[in-house]
Amino acid sequence: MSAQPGNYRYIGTRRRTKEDPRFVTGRGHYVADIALPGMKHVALVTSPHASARIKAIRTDKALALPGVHYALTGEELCANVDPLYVGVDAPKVARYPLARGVVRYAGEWVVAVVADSRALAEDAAERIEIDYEPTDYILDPEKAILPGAVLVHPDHGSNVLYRRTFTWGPVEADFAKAQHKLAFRARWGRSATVPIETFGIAAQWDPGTGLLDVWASIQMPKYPDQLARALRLPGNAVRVHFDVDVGGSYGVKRGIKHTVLVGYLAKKLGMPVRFIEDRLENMRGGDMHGPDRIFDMQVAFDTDGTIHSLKIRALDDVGAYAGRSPLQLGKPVGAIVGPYRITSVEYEPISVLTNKTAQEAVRGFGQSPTNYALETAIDRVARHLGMDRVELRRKNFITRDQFPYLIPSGSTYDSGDYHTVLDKALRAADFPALVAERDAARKAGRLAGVGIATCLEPSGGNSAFEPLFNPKNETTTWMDSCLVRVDISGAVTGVMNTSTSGQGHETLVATVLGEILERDPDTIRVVHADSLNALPSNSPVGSRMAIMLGGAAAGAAKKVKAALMAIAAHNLGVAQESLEYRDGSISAKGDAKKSLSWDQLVEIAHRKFHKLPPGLEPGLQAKFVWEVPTGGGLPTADGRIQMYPCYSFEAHLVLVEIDPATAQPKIRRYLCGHDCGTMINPDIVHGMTYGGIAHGIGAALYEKFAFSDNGQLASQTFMDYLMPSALEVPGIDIVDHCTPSPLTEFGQKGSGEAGYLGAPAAIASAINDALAPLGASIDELPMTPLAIWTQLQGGKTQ
Amino acid sequence: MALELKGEQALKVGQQALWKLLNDPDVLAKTIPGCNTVRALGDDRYEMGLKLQVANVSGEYMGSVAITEKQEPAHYVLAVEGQGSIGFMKGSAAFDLEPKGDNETLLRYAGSAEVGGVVAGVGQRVLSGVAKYMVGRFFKALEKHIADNP
Amino acid sequence: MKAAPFEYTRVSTLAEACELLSEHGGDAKLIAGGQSLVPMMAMRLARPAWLVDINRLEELKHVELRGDALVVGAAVRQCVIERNADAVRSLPLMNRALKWVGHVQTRNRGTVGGSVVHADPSAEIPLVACVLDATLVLQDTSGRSEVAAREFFFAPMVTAIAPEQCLAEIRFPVWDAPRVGCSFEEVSIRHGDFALVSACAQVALDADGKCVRAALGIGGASPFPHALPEIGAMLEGKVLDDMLIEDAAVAVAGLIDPDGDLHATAEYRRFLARMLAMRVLKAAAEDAAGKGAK
Amino acid sequence: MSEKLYPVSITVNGKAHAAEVPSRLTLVDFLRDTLRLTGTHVGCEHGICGACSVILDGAPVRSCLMFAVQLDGCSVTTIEGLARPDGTPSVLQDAFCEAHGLQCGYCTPGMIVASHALLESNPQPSEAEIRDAIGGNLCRCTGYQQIVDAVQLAAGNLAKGAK
Repeated sequence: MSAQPGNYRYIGTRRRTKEDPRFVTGRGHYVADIALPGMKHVALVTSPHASARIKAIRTDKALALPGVHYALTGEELCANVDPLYVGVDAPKVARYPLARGVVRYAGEWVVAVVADSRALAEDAAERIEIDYEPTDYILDPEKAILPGAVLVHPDHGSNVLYRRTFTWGPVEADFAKAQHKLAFRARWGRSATVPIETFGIAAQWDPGTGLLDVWASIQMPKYPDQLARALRLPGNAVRVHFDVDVGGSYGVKRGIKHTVLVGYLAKKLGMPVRFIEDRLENMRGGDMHGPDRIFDMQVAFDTDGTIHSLKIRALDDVGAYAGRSPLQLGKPVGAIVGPYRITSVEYEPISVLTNKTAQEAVRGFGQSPTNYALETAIDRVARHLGMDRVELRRKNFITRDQFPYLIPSGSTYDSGDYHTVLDKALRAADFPALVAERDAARKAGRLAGVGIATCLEPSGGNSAFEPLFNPKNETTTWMDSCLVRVDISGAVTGVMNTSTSGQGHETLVATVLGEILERDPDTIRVVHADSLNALPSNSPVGSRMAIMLGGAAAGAAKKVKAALMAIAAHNLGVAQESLEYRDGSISAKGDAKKSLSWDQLVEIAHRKFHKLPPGLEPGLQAKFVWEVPTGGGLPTADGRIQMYPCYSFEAHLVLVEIDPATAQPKIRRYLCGHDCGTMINPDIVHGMTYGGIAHGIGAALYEKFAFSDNGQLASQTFMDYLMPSALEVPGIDIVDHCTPSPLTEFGQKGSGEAGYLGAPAAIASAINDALAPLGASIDELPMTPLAIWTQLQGGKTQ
Repeated sequence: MALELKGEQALKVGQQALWKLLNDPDVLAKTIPGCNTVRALGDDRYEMGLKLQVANVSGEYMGSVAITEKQEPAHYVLAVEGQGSIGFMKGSAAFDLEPKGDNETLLRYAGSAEVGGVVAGVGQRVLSGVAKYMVGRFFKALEKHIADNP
Repeated sequence: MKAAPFEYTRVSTLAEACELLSEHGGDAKLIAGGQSLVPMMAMRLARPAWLVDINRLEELKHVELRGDALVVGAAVRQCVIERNADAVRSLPLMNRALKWVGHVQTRNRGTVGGSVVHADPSAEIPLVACVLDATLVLQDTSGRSEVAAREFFFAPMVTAIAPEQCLAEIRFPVWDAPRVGCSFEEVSIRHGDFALVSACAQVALDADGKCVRAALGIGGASPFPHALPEIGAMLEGKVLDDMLIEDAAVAVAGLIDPDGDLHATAEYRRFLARMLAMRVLKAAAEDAAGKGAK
Repeated sequence: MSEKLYPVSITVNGKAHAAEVPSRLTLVDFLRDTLRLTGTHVGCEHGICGACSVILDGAPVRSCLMFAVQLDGCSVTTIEGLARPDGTPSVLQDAFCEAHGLQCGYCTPGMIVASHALLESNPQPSEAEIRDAIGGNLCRCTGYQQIVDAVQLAAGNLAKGAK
């Protein structure tokens, strides 16, 4: 099978993107570039305490400064807006943009100041006086679930936001009959994607029309709806502009609390108001921290390497409030056995509140931590049995002929060829040479390790974790849509209905429309509708846009094409079956003289009603709304559900060396075999995969939101929150493979989370392989030089 | 950020005299780095104004000091709390005064402090070095006071 | 993250700068490259009422060999000293240190003097100044005074400079010997970050390969850049064989006073200091020995 | 307490701009808010991420780490000034498009400024030299690979005489 099957003209070919030219010349249009006439600026006063009662707030000194317009407290805001939407059923864990009466983490927003400039707003913020009475706090998630623990939200009665034990298949029987069992703990440290652009929002209220216009750096499903509800406005009183370029998101640009705050201020003050988080606000109170998990893993397997069953307990420290975050324990249900034939699983997700910054969605929505735990389990089984890690994986992989493959938790994997992708990767990396290089380094007295990870990227974003984790939520519709318009000049415009944060959606839509309509994608324009003009969308989450927006664009283009065929058939007097569509022109098969050009067809559609077939609408446009393939069902009573439609696969191979004198790791070689079905634009897919790997390198080795013993976020700046630069990320090789998905138009699967879903596991595997000759291992990310050194000293981490 | 401070300092002054010095608001005002006011509130509690100018970091703090567990002239515990625009500080330290020959006293201290706010979030790397330095400056000032007021 | 308001004066002479400092005392602050000061101002940790800009003072931009020293004006940019032929030839240790200083963009703006007076205990330039026993020349309205680099640094960002003083120049002693070698190494989590620990050494060998002079220092593992003349004394007059170097490295670990932070414990820093001391001494000795072979 | 304003004249992309600014206005805020040249981006405001890189008197610097008032009489080139006079991409900018050396575009102006300065001083850089030159610019999208590819492509095109 080739890297790219299918006979496509534009799809899968290397083509420049539509977006790049504006960005390379500095003509991107980000939220911070928006300057509305008379716009005011917000700065925040945040809590210095992890937990405290607010006894008094005095704003008079701040308001006395010239150019300062308002100081908003939680008392006022909370009385006038509704709580933000919470993903699980926990009504007593109310979350508002500003604290009311109580602060629950250091960095929580307490007062918002509005002034003529951001600098003045900061001057004023310094003059706000707040009396706090510090109260007890809880930081350790394991202690937080014990009886008698300090409660982050006393009204909720517990620090547990969500907890359930799922049993899928004969877990106890499998464990009883297995020849071996092992148990271990693996910990995923709190990190996030930390885009270089912080979250920003500008809002303007027009009392004449009763319309709130919003420009935001947003990647968030149902954002306009959530915003309108919290502000107690009808949905059609909010207009979100999706044509704002978003400077990176990868899940975290949710910003509901920011928007409710700024929307309220804009409406209340009757002035355009803008809030662009500064980096400190972003790091401590932007509520964009990612999963922070302790996995307690048990594996049951036989001497020949057959893995039968898993018990997974995942304790996730979500911080002080619930947003979408508890649901990040839900997505992994859809790929809970990874690429392996494991017949039964017990899964106990526990979502725990602590006095820390709240968690939000991060690239992969909880899948990458789970993959890290799964792959660590595979490596441990191999080590336990003295078996080759590659062989063990090959032995347990689902085979090509077993698809579609139903896993114990109720999801069916669409397609895959894991053996071939791994083999291609091993060949491309010259795996024996890689191992020889490792061994030579070891012989020379250095520490070196080879890492392997073979992981899945569930894609297509159907958000079925919502009904799974919240029985009151019966949402089963996760559509996306596209409108295609051929104007009177014959030019094609695609309308998409959400914002973009670097994924190249304009290129995606243009390529798909061009492919089906056989028009040059470079001539096709793609625009982002605002929320009042938009068709329904669920935004680019869950690696869904190639599948969902791509599918919607294809569907709309096909409708346009069908209209053209109908016009041609009517005017040429030839049955549609006897017509041939080529490059937008339509002619009778075998009779080139009977032909209508694109321009002629368009002209008929727009101007010549008398030539239109009866019943066809004049003009030439079509919309298509597509539901997630396989979407639509509610979970079974035991929590089985089809989570995502398509499953991409990645096989990572890494060579890492550790300097024994300094404990510094260095990645010597990185290769990733990748199968996301048909690639619409290979450069975009490769770019996201490289970026995902770099992000994974950060999570594995460098990045951590570390809290001190008194609940202070100690890594608030880029001096302490360490994202890898070009000097830490090595050159990366990607080997493509294509197993098309049977569920999508072109066989495409998702790739927006590619690389990140396997890189942390692969690097952890390599580090632990390097430490193995010493009998040491690390089961916590990030694997910092300090953690490695501690192992080299024969100690335990922590 | 939690800071741990521990150490000992020999001072050329008798135990009883040192006890007096350490409980004298005027002496504390002169010896605590950056301290510009100390006002007794009674019950061994004081209100203190601090203007810190350590290196490039400057900030004004208002705080309170309380002395507890007094065992004159050998032991007491000092609790300090302060709040300013760049954060807060809260800590306590136990002091033990041990006579050491004639007219010399060994002062042992062991304490910890919590720091919060901007300083804690951005300055974790240097806080403990700066704190040690401040303790050193306090002792230098105390030694000077002792030398100047025999 | 916007600085608190301040008054600004760009001075045209050093004397003018000193007058302003004298007038405003601790409320005024000099700005040269600003690479350390401006972030602190943005976070409002530093809030000078008056900013005195010395960026354009040509009298602080000299780099010249004077006697047995390379004299570097305080406002010489790091990228300038990095490429200056005299500096590269006579002060190779500085050149090696600069490879570890920040990134291209910060070295283009940051100054040698700015790094010294900012006094980060992990910073490379202050460490070089201490190891080479440089002399800092300070100026105020009453004239110039000198202070040894080794007595200048007290604690993180705390130095002997008075609020009314300006660092005018730094005199780095040049070792006038045929076989001088040096090395600078550091461990930071990412390149360009603050060093967890850094180490540098300079040694001079005689014709027989015996060490006639040695200097070593450790950064990031004490509250100030830590020159360790004790180690020099231990090495001088001896052949720098592996055993001696290992002994010296063990001695280094006993002399420093590291603190722990988010990224490294005191114990790890002590270990790194020992390892890096060993590395730089070996590398410096090899560097020096190589010069004899020519 | 209205803020004191300081007159400055700064040449940006070859054009002199006179303005009155508060002393605390950083260069990046001056470019973005006063001149409305929004191609230069704010990422961290503490000198780490490199998104605000501009060329000052020929050398790349971080524009968040200097105040506009300091630059009276200086000459600054921003991303907008690197394009051809008609606004179309330069050889380097074109190479970023060809190699898709970007995704969200936010770090991109800083990356291009750093790479431009590199190629000015070192027209045929090695991969290591490219990585060193952009080592002070953080990117969260690309993993740097296609950025390195783009700079190498540009160097090759420039060597072949592309203008």
